[in-house]
Amino acid sequence: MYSEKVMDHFTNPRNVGEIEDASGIGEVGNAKCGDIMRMYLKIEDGKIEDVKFKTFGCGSAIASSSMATELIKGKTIEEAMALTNKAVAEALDGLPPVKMHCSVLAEQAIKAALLDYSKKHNVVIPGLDEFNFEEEDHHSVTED
Amino acid sequence: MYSEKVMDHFTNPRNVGEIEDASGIGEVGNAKCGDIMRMYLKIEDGKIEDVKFKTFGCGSAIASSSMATELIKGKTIEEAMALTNKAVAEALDGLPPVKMHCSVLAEQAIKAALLDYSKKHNVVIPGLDEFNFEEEDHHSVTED
Amino acid sequence: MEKYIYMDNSATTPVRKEVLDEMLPYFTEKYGNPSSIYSLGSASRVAVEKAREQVAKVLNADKNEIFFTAGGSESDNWAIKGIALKNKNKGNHIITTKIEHHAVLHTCEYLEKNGFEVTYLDVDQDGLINLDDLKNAIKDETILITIMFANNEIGTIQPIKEIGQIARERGIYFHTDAVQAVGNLKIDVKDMNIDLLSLSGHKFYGPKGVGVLYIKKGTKIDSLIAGGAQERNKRAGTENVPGIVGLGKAIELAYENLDEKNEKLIKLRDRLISKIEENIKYVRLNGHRTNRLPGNVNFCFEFIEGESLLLSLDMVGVAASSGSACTSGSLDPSHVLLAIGLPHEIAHGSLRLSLGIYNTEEEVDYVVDKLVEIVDRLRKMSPLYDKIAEGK
Amino acid sequence: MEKYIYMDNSATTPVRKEVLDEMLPYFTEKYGNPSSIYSLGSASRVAVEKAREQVAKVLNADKNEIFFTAGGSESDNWAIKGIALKNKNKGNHIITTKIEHHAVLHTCEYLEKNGFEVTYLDVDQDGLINLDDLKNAIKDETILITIMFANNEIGTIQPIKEIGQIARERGIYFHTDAVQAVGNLKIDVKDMNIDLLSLSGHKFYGPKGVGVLYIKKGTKIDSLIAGGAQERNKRAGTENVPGIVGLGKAIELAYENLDEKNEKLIKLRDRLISKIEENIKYVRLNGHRTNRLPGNVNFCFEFIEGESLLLSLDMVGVAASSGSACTSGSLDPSHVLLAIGLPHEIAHGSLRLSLGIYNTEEEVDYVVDKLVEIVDRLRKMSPLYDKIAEGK
Ligand SMILES: Cc1ncc(COP(=O)(O)O)c(C=O)c1O
Ligand SMILES: Cc1ncc(COP(=O)(O)O)c(C=O)c1O
Repeated sequence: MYSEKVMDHFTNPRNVGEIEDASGIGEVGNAKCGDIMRMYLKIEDGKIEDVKFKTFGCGSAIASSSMATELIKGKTIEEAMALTNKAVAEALDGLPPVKMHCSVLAEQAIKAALLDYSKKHNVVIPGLDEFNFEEEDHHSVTED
Repeated sequence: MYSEKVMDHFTNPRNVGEIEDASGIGEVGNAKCGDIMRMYLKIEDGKIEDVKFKTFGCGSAIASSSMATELIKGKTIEEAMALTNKAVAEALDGLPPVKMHCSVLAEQAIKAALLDYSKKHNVVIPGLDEFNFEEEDHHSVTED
Repeated sequence: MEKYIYMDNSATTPVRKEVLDEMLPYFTEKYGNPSSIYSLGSASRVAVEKAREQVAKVLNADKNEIFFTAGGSESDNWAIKGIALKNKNKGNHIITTKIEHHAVLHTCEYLEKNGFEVTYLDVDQDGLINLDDLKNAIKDETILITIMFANNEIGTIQPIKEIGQIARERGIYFHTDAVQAVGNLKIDVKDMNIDLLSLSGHKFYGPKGVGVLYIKKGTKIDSLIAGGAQERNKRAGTENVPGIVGLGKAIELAYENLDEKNEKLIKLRDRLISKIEENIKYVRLNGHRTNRLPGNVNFCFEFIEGESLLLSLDMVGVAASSGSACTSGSLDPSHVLLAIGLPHEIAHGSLRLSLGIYNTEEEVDYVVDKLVEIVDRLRKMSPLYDKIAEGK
Repeated sequence: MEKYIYMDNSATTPVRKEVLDEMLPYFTEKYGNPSSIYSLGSASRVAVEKAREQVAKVLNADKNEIFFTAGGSESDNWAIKGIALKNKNKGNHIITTKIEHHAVLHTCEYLEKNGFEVTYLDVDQDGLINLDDLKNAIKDETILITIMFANNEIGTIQPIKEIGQIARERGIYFHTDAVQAVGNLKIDVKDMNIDLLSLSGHKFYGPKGVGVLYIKKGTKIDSLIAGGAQERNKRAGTENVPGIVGLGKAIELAYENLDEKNEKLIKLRDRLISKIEENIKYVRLNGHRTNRLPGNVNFCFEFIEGESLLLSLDMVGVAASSGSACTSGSLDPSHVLLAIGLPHEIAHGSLRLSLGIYNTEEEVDYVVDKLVEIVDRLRKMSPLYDKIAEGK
């Protein structure tokens, strides 16, 4: 069902935890739907110096969180903004169709954390305003 | 499906053939329904001295013919008249429900031959008049 | 009886050893439920998907168009009821033939009782439908044409590609019961314009109780068995993993060297046909002489009845059938033989010998020898024959 | 991973060796079609009838009331659609519960789209229906009550005999999905007033893809699969002979020393329950504490999600499930857990460990040890838990 990469990031998730004095924190999803991701960013000079996450969710939610943090760690804000859910899924060697929303959550969690940072620090991040945090209702996903 | 008795009478049918100068001949069934029985009787002094049959039909039709001839050979007309289809079936250790009509045919073939005899020789055989040669439509037999 | 000669391969076939070997681990070791996410479940999932690909490849279909069922009858019922009920807003008319298997006929009759109208096409003396009849039968309300690929009794093969084309042009779904064809004939659902196709594992040396319904992508169809999300939400029930694995392997094997095998089979078949015709009088070959299943031989022997023929053959170690196996408990003569125009009394005396990969020339010759004796014996017992024998 | 611990026996079970041994000859040697009249066919017929008797004996039914199907889902669909469609002139109302298997629920939903009305009874926090609710739900139009014997997720056993009595008194057909009960609980269809009962071979160490529908003599029901005259004209399709033979043997074995086996199983189950409750905080046992299937354990672990629990267990060699196996691809939490009143977020964190005849005390202890570690690890990762851990 899951790729080896997914299983690896699920079993040994990178960057689990919290950042005490985070520059920005974002939380998306809700427990009712079975997944919540919280992302902590430490940003210095427009660069993501550190990133941590906490996730309640299925295997692919945890793996997506882990992979997403790896993909933006040490990158610039612009680079982090450019991270798409597809890129997360691809880096994990793919996710089952019903689980694609997990990668969407990961993308959103990063953007939510960046939004928090931009508000707290009065920084304008291009592209953030357009971003739509309303995820399409993944409960209506059917296979055919 | 069939008892050993049925298979025995099918494989080695008794009294197959014709009687040249038969006292009475009876034929029942029709080819459309898949079975025809023709019964030849040689009657002397009110006794069935000889009996032969020819049958077009399934295994149980042939076995029923064979068994019926055995059961009346050497018997009196009254005894032959008393032979029921149930007795034929029982003597064969039973027939499958869908095949019971074969034993009915055998009973009828004997009675038809006796009727022929009674007409040709002007003998009154009690009970023959009441006998109904219209077989119930066995094509509507269903299992349940 | 020294040996047993099985010539009823259209009724069912033994499971090939290679097939059983593939199945075995899935009973006791790899028994996981394919819906389970742990490794034991995934192993079953992988096996089911491999079988799906094996079937798809043979039919030239996409693997997502292959749905596993419990056999040919379920596939037929599902196809016909599923299309009819889902598309009843578009129309209530179905076209089929008089010579379909009962799984199709009885399903159509059931729908007739429930507001649908069904046209049963005639066939000619060889068992072939007439394409003009088909065209003429189509109405605005026609939503489904269901015509079998090859007949189980007389072996006649229908012009499937042409039927499919007619259906496709008129936007009507086309289902074909290919239970007898799969394993024996080349099938290309795309080229032949087939929307739905039924097949059954036990007809080509796979296991009993497992089949397939091919459903072309985009086809609107109700489920017959609702429940869990198995088979892409279209056919519920824990997958019969060993059965599915066996069907996959069996269909793959069946299409290896198909031409070669068929060449051999057709030679055997034609040998059997000509030897019977040469050695026994008053016989009639049923079905088309050449356009028939490679292993199918079906004769009527006048003046005798089929069951007594079968019993007699069984006594000398030969397994054959009369009418179709499914109805051998029945007293009515085969609807197929009546449809090709045989009178009742002759239709009662039919014999089907269906050859398979294990049959040999020696067996064919033995069967003919025995048939000569048996037919002679039964005819001597028959009140219909003496008139003929006497030259009347 | 040294060993693999299978604790998902409610999803499916391995085929027992004794069962497979009985099945094997019917694949390759005794492969005859049971409808065929020759000896090879009769051998299959005899085997099928023997299995029918084995099933009848366990249920206290007559052998003519046992009909073989392709599994629990087909049996459920057949029972419900077959009764509804055949008796629609008498009424269009069906009563069921909110915690049925999807094979029942989706079939009921399908009928709702086609003119039937369905009442879905609530259950209490233990998963039990209320008999007064049932009585109150009955109307003049009620033709069928379908209530499961024991729940596949939480194991709760319904008061079947009382339900049957209510149905019988009102002249309403009573069907029970006993897929999880058969093999584990004593069942007497006569004493329990059951008119129709579904069971599935692979839940009690028999093969997948074969099941039974018990239909009380005289019950008016349409066929789901029409065609050949198999199963007394009620369920068409060449019989899955090896599967049927396997089911017969498996059910016979399951009811040998049932009390003894259950005593052992219940001891294991209760050990597992108490050890989890002793060693892990914030857990909730789902289902009735005592009136439950002997092998069923179902817990919610707060603050974590079920699938990640399953994956983690798989990594340490333990097979378990969350929700029902059939829906493990789904994103919605179990309808059963919602029906017993759990909020969505807790329902997402459920784990079912279903014990079977091969599980041991050592395995139970190992699983608890591993669970402690895994739950701890996942909770540390959970954004819901830190608030709790901080005492908020
Ligand atoms: C209660 C219940 N009903 C029905 C089914 C369906 O049975 P099957 O998967 O054999 O079709 C199952 C198991 O999957 C079940 O647990
Ligand atoms: C043409 C045809 N259709 C359907 C079937 C039914 O297949 P099954 O017996 O596998 O259900 C058969 C064989 O019995 C058949 O020959």
